[in-house]
Amino acid sequence: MTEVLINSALQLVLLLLVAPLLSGTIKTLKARLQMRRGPGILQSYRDILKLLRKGMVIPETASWIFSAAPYMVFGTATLVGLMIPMTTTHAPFSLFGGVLAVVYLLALGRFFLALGGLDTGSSFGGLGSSREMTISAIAEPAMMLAIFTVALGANSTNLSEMAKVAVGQSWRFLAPSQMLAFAALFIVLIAETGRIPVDNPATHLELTMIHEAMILEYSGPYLALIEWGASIKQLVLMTLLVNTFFPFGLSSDWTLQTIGVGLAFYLAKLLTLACMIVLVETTNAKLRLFRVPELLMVAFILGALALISTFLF
Amino acid sequence: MPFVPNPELGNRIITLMAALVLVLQIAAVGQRGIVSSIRIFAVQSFLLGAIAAVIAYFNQASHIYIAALLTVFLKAGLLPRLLERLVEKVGIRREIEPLINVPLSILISGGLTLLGYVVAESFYHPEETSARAALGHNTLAVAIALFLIGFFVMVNRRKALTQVLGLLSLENGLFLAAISLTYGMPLVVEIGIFFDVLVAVLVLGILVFRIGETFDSMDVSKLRKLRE
Amino acid sequence: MEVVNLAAFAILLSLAVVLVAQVLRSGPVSLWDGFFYADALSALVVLLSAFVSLVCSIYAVGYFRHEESSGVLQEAKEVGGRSASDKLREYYALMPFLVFAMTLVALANNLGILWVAVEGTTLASVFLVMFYGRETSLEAAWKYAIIGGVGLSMALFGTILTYYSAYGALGTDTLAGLNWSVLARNAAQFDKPTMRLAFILILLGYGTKAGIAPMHTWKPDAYSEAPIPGAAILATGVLNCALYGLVRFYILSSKCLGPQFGSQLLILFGLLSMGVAVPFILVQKNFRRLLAYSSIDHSGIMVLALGFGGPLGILGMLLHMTFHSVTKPLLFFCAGNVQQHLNTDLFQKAKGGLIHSMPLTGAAFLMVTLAVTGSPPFSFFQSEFTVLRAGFARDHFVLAIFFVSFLVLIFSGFLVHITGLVLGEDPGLPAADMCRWKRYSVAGLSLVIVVMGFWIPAPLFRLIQGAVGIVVGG
Amino acid sequence: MNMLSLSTGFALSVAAYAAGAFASLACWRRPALARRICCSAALAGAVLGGLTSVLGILRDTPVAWSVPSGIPLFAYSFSYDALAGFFNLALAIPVAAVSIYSFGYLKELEGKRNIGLFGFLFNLLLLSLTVVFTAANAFLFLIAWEVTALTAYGLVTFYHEDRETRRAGLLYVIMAHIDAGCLLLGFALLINSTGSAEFASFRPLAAVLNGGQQTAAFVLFFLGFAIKAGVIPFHIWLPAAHPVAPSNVSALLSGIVIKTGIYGMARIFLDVLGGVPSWAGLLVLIVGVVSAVLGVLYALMEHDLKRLLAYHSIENIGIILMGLGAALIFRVAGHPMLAAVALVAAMFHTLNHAIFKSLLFLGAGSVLHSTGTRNMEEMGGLIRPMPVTAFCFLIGAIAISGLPPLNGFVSEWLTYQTLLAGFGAISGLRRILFPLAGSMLALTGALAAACFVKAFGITFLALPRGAKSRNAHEAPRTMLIGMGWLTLACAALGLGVTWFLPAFDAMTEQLLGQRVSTHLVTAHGLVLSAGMPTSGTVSPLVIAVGLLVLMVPAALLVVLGVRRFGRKRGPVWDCGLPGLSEENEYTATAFSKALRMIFSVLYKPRREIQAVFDVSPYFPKEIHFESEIEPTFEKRLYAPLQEFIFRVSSRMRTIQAGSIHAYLAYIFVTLVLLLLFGVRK
Repeated sequence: MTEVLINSALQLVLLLLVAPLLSGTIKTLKARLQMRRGPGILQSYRDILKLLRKGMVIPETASWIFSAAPYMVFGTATLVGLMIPMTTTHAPFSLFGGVLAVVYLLALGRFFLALGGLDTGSSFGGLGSSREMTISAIAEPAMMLAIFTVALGANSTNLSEMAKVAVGQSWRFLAPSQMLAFAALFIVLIAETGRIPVDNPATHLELTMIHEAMILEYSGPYLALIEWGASIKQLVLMTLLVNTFFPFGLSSDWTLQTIGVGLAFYLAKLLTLACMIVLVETTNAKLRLFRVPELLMVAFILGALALISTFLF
Repeated sequence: MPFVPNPELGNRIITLMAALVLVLQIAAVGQRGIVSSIRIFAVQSFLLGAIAAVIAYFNQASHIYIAALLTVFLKAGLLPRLLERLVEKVGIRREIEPLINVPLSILISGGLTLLGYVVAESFYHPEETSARAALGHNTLAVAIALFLIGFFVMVNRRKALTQVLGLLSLENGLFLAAISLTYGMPLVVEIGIFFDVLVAVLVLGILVFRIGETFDSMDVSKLRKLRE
Repeated sequence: MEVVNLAAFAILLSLAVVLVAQVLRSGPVSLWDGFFYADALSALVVLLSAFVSLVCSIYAVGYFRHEESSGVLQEAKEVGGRSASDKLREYYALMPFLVFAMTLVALANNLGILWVAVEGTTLASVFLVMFYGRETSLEAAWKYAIIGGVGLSMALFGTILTYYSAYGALGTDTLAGLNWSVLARNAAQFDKPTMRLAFILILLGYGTKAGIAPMHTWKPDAYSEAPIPGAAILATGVLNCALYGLVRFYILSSKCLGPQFGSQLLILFGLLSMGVAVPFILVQKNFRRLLAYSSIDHSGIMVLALGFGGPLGILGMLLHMTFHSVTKPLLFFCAGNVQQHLNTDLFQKAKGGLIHSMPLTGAAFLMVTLAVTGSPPFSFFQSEFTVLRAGFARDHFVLAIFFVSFLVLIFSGFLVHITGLVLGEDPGLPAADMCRWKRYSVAGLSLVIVVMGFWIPAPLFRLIQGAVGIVVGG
Repeated sequence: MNMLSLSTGFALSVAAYAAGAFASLACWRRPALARRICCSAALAGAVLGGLTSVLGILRDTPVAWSVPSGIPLFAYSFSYDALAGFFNLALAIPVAAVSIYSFGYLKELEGKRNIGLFGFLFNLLLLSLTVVFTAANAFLFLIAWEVTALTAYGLVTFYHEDRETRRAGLLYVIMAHIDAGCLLLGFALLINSTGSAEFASFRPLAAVLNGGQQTAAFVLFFLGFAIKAGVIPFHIWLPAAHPVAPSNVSALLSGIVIKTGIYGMARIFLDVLGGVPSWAGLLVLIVGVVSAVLGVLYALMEHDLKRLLAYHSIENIGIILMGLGAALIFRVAGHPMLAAVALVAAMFHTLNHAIFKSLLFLGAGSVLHSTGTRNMEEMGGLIRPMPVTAFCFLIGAIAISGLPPLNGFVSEWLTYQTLLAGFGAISGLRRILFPLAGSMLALTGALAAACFVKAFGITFLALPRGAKSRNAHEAPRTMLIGMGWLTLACAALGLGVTWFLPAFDAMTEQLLGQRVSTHLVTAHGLVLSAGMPTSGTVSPLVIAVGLLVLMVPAALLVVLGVRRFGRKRGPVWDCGLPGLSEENEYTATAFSKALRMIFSVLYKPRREIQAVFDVSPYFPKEIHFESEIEPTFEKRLYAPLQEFIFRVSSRMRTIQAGSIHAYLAYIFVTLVLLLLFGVRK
């Protein structure tokens, strides 16, 4: 019991700290790749702190749903964070919810965020919610297929179990099924975290924005919670990707240096994945909204292929 | 020693008369005038009565005499009279063109006669060589033919009255079958049947009369209000 | 006259009950050295005819009083050339004769007399059909009389041939030669080809009377022209008589030729009738003709059941006959009330929403529609389910599917029409005047129908089973 | 003792319903009294039935008894086993809520409608449902089955003045009759091969029937039950009939009446037939997937609140069938354990759907009750005038979207686990179907979430979109109590699932010979596991607590921030237009636009826009926009069929053309033919 608490406390700290760092890093890398100086990797911390220290404006039209949304987003993201293994194979909460719980908890957060968007009564909010729900909906099957491929390999939907199995056979990621699944899940990651070519986190242009449109009316601490939650969600998804497919260095015991090693490996893996994302973002243009389904269909096909290839090879 | 009538001879006579009846029937098919077809029917019925009498005589089946008398009295006497009266009342004497023209109708009647023989064939038991069987074999064919042709007349003719005539001649077929096959039905039944036929004709007569005065035409093919 | 009728039929019903009791207690009863003969089958038919005639005469009182007050009878006068009261007298005189004939059909031992009695019902009912003396009723009467006449002469021919086929075996030409009680005993030695032909003619003949397709064509006309109570009796009592005759000869033929020969024909005609009824029920302008087609469908069901044969089939048929005689009159009564209320029998002239102006009739109409289309909990479901089982027992899987799909189609057609008539927004008609005769007959009969869905009197069931025994084994 | 109390309890609840039916009919002239009788009788019946069902669920051996019927053909024989008990529970919970709700809901009908008749039909419906779930005799089952359909028809067409209502009702009752016909044939087949109508006599049947008969039986029963359950493509009656009924009835129709189809499948396929060929199981699974996905896709396009909910019933039936199909497959494949888990998933989702769908319909009912419209485009902002209703509806929405930690999530989670396990358990290429079905389930869930964001957001949030919703008012207390009870049930079954699971043991024991609750629960009943070691675990309770705990620091941050830097209410950014008004609010149609375009292959949407321009071609004075999607099944499947039938009928009517000569000719030809037939040797 106690070590569960300690473990989760540690992981919680890790989550809350690494998440903004990661998004900051991505911003900076992107800037550098585009020959700009960029804001520096600590920018996200500064943003959150600044927002927390601002007064907030709540739309006259909004109801309590509007205020509930930030808490739900933040809460679900962090809770999910406790369910996936980051540096060790033992995720503190893995017993209380596997990958299905992860997906559905994120969906719960999204559900409330979309309601918050509608609650303002401005058409931007509705537009954002509509697009967000649509894209996540058609992203879902692909994600599930990809995850199932891994889960079936481990025959468990429990992330720690999956990690353990992965650690056990660490060259498995070379199997075509794993590769295909990874590709599928990567596309889904792009879509879920609202990055180019699906969404552009940096824009506030009505025609293109999705996530930003939803949270247009949020300000001050609420906005801080949402941004923070979003970055945690991004971290969680990326962790899911790196740790289920490339379980190197995941420590399976509690000695200090294994954890240290695990942490180092973990950050390194995140960095590489971040680099991939940056690469994709800079080399692609944003798709028109109705081209996105085609992209996700590709992801779905990849997932299906992955599934089939599990018992072809 | 008393004179024993020879059934063989009887059969010959009966068969001959039956054939005559059939001819009359076919003649009725070709007939246009209403009154004359009534007359034909009367003669036909009279012949049937005669057949009944002959059978009664040759087989000492005394109760058939009653049937014979009834036939002659009712079908050859009373009914034709009634019908002619009706014709007077309604005042329509000629049948208009039947649905199928006369030559073809006669051809069909021939076909029906053939069918009658085919059907009767199936009853013929060569092993049973009694006079009755042979007689049955011939007259049944005629009876069925009468029945079918009478039916055909009903299908074919447009006038209410001629349909009634068709019905009556059709029943003549039955009568022929009854007397020749089984030397008549049980008497009560006979009487009942006769009574019924009489009433039926009366009812139909009333109807014909009503139709006549309501539609001032006897053409039943014009009665087509009740339809889907 | 009303009183006389009511009293007479009440007495008849009680006598019928006595007869039933007698038969149940001590087997077949016969009178006048076997001129009259009553076994369970005939007792059942007598009971049903008596019941029907009583119910109808109760309703008739209300019906004709309304006709008289609304002057419909005076209209009839111009054609009929008689005054309204004469018309009434005509009806009340015809009705007992018709009922007498119906009773005689069931009680006569001699098949010839049976035929005579059936012919008698026809003659009486022809007058019923032309009761209103309109052009259409003359037309209907003519078609009825001619087609019925042809049919019956076929039946007579069949009877003669039966006599002939028995002649060889019995060799008697006394009265007993056509007595059922005699024939049934030695049907086995009858001359087979003759019997075959005889049965065909009987099937066509009594089939015409029962309105089996393709001899059904007179039915819609006759039923839609006759006064409602008369039509109700035609659709139930007279129908039963025709079927009764058919059953008697079916027994002979199945004893002589084996069940196979008769069955195949009966099944064919039964399904054909049901099938023929379907399109006319689906697309129908006139709710009284709708009723006629429903009775074609029901006679089809009964014939089909007879064809399936076996204890189940026969049980199904007789149950169906019983339920039909109880249920059908109500359908006619409701139709009659609606017609008298709206002075039309066309759907599109009736605006719908009758439930507002005539709640009792409307409700009863809906209920009896469900009942007559054989949906549970009403009693037809039991008989139809039994028939279905009989069909399965004979491995007629495909036929069973046809049977059920016809039932479903008919249900749909009926419900669409009747709900369209009864439900809907209030067209603003005045409340219908329902004198108590009409009310009681409708309400009472509805009650009987509901109860019958859940409870069949044990003696009645015993009677039916006795009848089944006669058809199957006896 | 137990069995005695059980049969008496059953008898009492039935008696309560019957009494309610006839009493309320009897005093139809006094509406207030009729209303009280109707509702309290239903409540009493539900409570008694619920208690009885608890007894029944816990019994390991079925209790069978038989009542002599007035019809010599058969006896009323009942058998109260765990399955019956479970469905009676699934009946009792919503009925209790609905009957409390109706106290308030029917009040406004007093004087306007015949409440006595309503009470009669309502209680009779409940009665027949109870009998359907406990009948152990084909006759009795069919009778109760049809009575259910007829009474439901009566309730659907309760507002029969409306044309649409009448048409919907007819469609419903005709489809119901078709399915009754299929069942009739199916039972006739079984009875024919055993000679008795008792379910008990069918038990050894799988051996008796030959292959063809088994196929026939399966097809007939599947058709019958699928039509009743509103499975695509037999669903067309459902979105037509459920919305037009009074809302408390819609709740029952969607909540429990369509579940009789599920009950039938469980009873016949698992219990009576004792298993069906594996292709049949696959068929059920696939049909389930199709219904789930198409159902939710059609729901997304609706902006009639009740029609939307009706389509979601189709979706959830699909989800249930996934579990049931898996159970059938596993049973044949010889994995009773897995089959039991799958069955638990299916049955648990059945119960959950019964609860949250009734809840949602009741919510829609009170919205309709206070705004007088079913059209979401005229609603909005209702959360302020009717907060309690809004909250209950929100809970229902979360539950039906399968979001944690509520009951919908749990049963969908179990379904996922079943499907995943199927991949390992079944051999051959067909096992690929299981994960694919899983992914389709994911799609369904996500789309459902989207749909309920729309349903709740457009209905309750933002500004009112019309006068009707501007002066809306909260529903009367009884209605709120009814909804609150179901809301509690949603939460309880979600959080406390591990304590509820033993309720399935007796059922799975009887149907599959397995008790699974112990395998499904680990960590001292805190955690739900998927039955197999290391297969996957989840704990709704911990999730709920964790969420709350994690929100605390967030809340602290916000509170501190607000305390120091203040918060104020301000206008919404309106792009500089003069104030935000309902015109520039987002609409339901707009919300589903994206999906409409993505799935246009399926919807074949049709839209037309007419703009009236005043001065400049850039600022239209007014715009008429209308958009509709093609009702594929009605248009491509049912309309042609109906059209064909009627064409044939009209053609056949010419045989009755009124010519007596034709009539005589028919007979003549028949005679000649038969004579020839008769003489052939």
